[in-house]
Amino acid sequence: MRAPSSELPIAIEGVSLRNRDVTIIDDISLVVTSGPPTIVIGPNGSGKSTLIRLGMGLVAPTSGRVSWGGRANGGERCAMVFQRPVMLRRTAAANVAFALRPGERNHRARVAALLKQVGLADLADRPARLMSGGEQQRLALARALARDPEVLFLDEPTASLDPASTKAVEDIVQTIAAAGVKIVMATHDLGQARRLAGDVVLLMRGRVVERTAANAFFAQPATPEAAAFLRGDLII
Amino acid sequence: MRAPSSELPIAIEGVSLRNRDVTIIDDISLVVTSGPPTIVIGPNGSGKSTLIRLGMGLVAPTSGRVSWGGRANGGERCAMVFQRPVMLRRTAAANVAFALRPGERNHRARVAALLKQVGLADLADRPARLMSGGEQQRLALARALARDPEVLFLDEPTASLDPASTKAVEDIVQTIAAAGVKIVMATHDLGQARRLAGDVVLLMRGRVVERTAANAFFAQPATPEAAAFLRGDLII
Amino acid sequence: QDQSIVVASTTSTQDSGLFGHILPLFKQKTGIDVKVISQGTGQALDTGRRGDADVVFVHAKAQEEKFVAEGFGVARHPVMYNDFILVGPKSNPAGIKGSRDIAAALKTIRDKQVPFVSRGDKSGTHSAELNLWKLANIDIARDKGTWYREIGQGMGAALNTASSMNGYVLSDRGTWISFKNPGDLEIAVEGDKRLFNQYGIILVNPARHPHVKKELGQKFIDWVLSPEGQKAIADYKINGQQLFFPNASAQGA
Amino acid sequence: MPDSASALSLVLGGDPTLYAIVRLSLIISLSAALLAAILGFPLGAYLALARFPGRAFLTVLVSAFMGLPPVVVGLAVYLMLSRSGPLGFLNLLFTPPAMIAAQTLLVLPIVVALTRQTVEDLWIEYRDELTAMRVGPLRRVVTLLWDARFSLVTAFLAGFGRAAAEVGTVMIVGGNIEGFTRTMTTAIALETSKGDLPLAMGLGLVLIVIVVVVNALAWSARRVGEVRAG
Amino acid sequence: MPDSASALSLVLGGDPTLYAIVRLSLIISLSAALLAAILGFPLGAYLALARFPGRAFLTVLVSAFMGLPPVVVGLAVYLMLSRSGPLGFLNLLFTPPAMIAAQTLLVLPIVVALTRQTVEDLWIEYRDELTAMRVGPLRRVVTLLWDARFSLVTAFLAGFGRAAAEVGTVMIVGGNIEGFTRTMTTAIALETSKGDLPLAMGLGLVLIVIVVVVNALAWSARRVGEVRAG
Ligand SMILES: Nc1ncnc2c1ncn2[C@@H]1O[C@H](COP(=O)(O)OP(=O)(O)OP(=O)(O)O)[C@@H](O)[C@H]1O
Ligand SMILES: Nc1ncnc2c1ncn2[C@@H]1O[C@H](COP(=O)(O)OP(=O)(O)OP(=O)(O)O)[C@@H](O)[C@H]1O
Ligand SMILES: [Mg+2]
Ligand SMILES: [Mg+2]
Repeated sequence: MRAPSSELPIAIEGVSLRNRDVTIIDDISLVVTSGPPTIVIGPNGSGKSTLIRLGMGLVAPTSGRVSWGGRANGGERCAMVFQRPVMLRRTAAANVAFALRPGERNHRARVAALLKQVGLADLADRPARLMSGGEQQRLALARALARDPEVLFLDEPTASLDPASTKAVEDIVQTIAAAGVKIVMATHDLGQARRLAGDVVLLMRGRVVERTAANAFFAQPATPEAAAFLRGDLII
Repeated sequence: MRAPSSELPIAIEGVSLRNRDVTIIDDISLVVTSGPPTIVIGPNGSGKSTLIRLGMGLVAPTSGRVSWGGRANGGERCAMVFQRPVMLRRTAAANVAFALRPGERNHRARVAALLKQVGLADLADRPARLMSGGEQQRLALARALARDPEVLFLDEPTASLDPASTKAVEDIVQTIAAAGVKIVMATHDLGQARRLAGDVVLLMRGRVVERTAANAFFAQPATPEAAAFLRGDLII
Repeated sequence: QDQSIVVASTTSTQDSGLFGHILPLFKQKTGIDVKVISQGTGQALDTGRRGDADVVFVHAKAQEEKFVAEGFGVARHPVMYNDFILVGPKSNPAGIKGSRDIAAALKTIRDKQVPFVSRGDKSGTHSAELNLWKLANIDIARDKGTWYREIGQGMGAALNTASSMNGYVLSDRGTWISFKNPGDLEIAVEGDKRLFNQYGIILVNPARHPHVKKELGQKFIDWVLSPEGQKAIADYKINGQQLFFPNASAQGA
Repeated sequence: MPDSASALSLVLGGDPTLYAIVRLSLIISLSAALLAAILGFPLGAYLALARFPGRAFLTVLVSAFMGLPPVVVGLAVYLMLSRSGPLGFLNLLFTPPAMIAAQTLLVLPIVVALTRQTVEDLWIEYRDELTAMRVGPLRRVVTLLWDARFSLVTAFLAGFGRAAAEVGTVMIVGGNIEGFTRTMTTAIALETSKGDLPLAMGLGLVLIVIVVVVNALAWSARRVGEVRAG
Repeated sequence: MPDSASALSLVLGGDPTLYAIVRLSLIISLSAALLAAILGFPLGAYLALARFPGRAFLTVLVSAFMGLPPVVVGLAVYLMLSRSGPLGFLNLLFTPPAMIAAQTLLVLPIVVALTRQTVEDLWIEYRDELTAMRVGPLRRVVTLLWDARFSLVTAFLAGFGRAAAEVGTVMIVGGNIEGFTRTMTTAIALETSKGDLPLAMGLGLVLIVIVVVVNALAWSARRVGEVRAG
């Protein structure tokens, strides 16, 4: 059963986030609408994870506002894979089952299907906290998919994955994006960004430096910072 | 002051590691000697992290034995960057200072130099646990370097780094390797493996599938599994 | 030099407030601090036996004489007496109000199985109670039922318990007069001379425990037994009622 | 309670009076600790998770109430249950249920405060994930309690220890009535006031052995659970 | 202690006797809790970290000793310090130092057991890093205690609460001597046995207020520390 109200557009309006003297997010305005994946790139510490957490409603901005489909309290149908996912102290299968909507039918079949989708079918009964880094990251993806989200935030979801798994996850992303799920994804893999992006957001020092359609961005970055970043120059 | 006895060679002899019915490492024999970096590659869950933990002496094998320079209790001069580094509840600088040998001279200067080396000079006073994923990973590297190790184990140390930082870390690795530090590094980035490797260990399902000099490995993998892995085919 | 002695005494003397009245007078005269430990009678004698007190001040004549006979005390001196009273509910469930015959009253209580609270702690008061049952020709060990509650606590707790159970309890008059939670209780039986309660004072034997402060302790005993000390005891009153009756000079007390 | 000083023979001899007292002590302190756990685990977890005005104050209060004097708790319950008190009609004074109730009150803040701390430490780790999964308040409490269950054994045992050891509330509310509300601790206090210190110490050792056995059982259960959970 | 029933006026009126008793109570329970923390934090951390034969047994024992009956601890210390006991020559019986020592013994297992649990939970997170850094046993203990310091406030407060509230050990070892070893809890017990329940309750409330104040101070200190640590 779908909730009647959509989470989109997610509107981030004049948002800043400060912790004492550190400005983490510096007056960002950004609207996320339905469509192909939005890819967030930028150097370490530029604020990608923080921006995603703001978009999920996990932190409240120090100033500015965030809204989901026009509502100040939304994000019910958003899901997320964290950069460092935390596994509950249970088996892989139980972690996925935990994320399913309560009362969902075919509980066990769905858990099995989700584990299979991320290539963990054989590890269903393994305590999640004992799993390898890459296994945990994939389990976190299965958990997020279990929530059947309208918007899916992915924070470097393939950072610990082997090449084949990375490819598999990219396929999943493309499939669900085609099925209408809005993807917002941070990554350091520029090849991956190129392969998946509908549009690109480049963050630096907590600010949006550039936001353009993917083709335009990779063909001809508008700012010198973007060009330098794409070249892989040290810019921090 | 250097300890008189060397940690090398690290000899892993007929080592298996099992947890109840799961075989994590399956009868591996491997000798790590001084020389250019040894790169460990393999799919998620193949046992890379576990192998490194065995080499650090963090886990005892279920069968077989591990020795450092011939001693069963060694590894004093080994250091490590974990796949998911844990930050102490202190500032970045204090985390590095913690890892310095007690009684080290020029304490503060060394901390500053190490932070600068990993590009965190500006964040010295930030509580380490609030730092971004990539920042934490670089801080963990600084902490490992602070121990001035003879052998340095790196478990996917650039997984969360932006392209420029990845390049910087690769440079550090090459510099210290040239200075005589033995590097053992797990990575999923095959380009990186190519750039850094002296020799390559390919793990699958807890076994060593191939161990060869880097040139040979990338030019002509000896096994079909290695070839498939290099192509990025799903093989789990 | 440390001008203080330790006196092991019973809860009844402490709870009645007697020490609060006489000790300042003694201190004023001699400069000696008296540290009172109030314990059950058995425990107080045990404290003396171990040499942890200099003076023992209790009310259980037989046990006191045994204490001296075994060489733990120098000599036992009678100090004062008060009397026991039988306290019970105003509603007079046993119909014994105003009686002066404690044995008959106890018999009635036993026959009607009216709640009765016993200290049950081997204290002086408890020993006196057991004696009274014997005088009434009752084998309480055999006859006790749910009506007979042995609570193993001090006098105050026994009164508190009787007050909330609406039962009878044997109390010393001093504690009763100073007791602040009488509830529906009042005196049911008093004035029987079998309800006599004698206090004695003993110096712990320095031959047994050389560290005992025998001079200071003896000074305290001498003062308590002196006309001045005896007057101080007689002067202690609550609501105009005298609690203790000095009788240091009485023979055989 | 026999009045002999032969504590050892009494303790070892399986005296039926002693057995009854041990039984009552165990029933009362285990019941109180269990009740306090049933109430205190969710309350402690709620206090760790919820954000409401006055939460800091409540946290301090609960932590302070770990220092509730048993005698005061006993008196408060006593005044409630006494004939002239508001609950006097229940006729519960000087009965085991009253003792259980009073001890539950005494132990509850301990369980709540320790649970709060344990759950809060885990919550720091779980907060983002559970919030991102939009897990509701009730389910958060359940999830955190379940995942912290092995650490919470210590909170339970702290509560049980307090209940088993304390004498103030059971003495006042129970009255130390022989054969009815006399527990190990009140018996020990009684023997002490009789001056029979060897017997008191002997009973004390019996009590300690009992508490050790309960703790060993709880730890074994925890161990089994941990092994099964992997 | 004035014997009037006007508990309120006594409590509010800043009675000097009351003040002295409050002061002694605070000194004794704070000293005991501090001593127990100084000894118990490292012991608890050691117990969490070290692996040695009998560790499981010791863990159970410490956890069980949270249930040491105060009267038994009091008696044990009493028998040690008694003139006829091995430490009688110290002449400490019925003095505040003896009360502090006895309470420290009582509270120590609580602090050790709770510290053990807290440090063990943190150790699970830190184990690999600290082992990889070849941090020696002593430094591990220091590091874990330091990094768990905010959570350990609860362990300290649990110990303080027990010390402030208990009456058994201070009564037996201190003797409840007026103006010398009378504490809040022994005064409450005395007033209860005198039947002056309102005064006993009033003193109880004073004690609770004091404990709340100490807790509020500890929590504020913790809060300040947390903010400074970021
Ligand atoms: N609570 C906080 N207090 C102070 N500084 C913070 C806090 N949270 C984050 N920061 C800082 O804000 C910056 C942005 O952090 P964020 O995690 O969003 O970066 P990121 O773009 O995701 O980096 P990475 O690529 O390394 O994951 C970092 O420099 C980090 O140290
Ligand atoms: N204690 C354990 N009990 C059971 N299984 C374990 C345990 N530790 C690791 N494993 C399993 O052993 C396998 C190897 O784990 P390891 O972390 O070494 O993999 P890895 O090669 O580092 O993977 P990744 O690339 O994802 O980091 C994984 O499948 C993991 O689930
Ligand atoms: Mg990030
Ligand atoms: Mg790994």
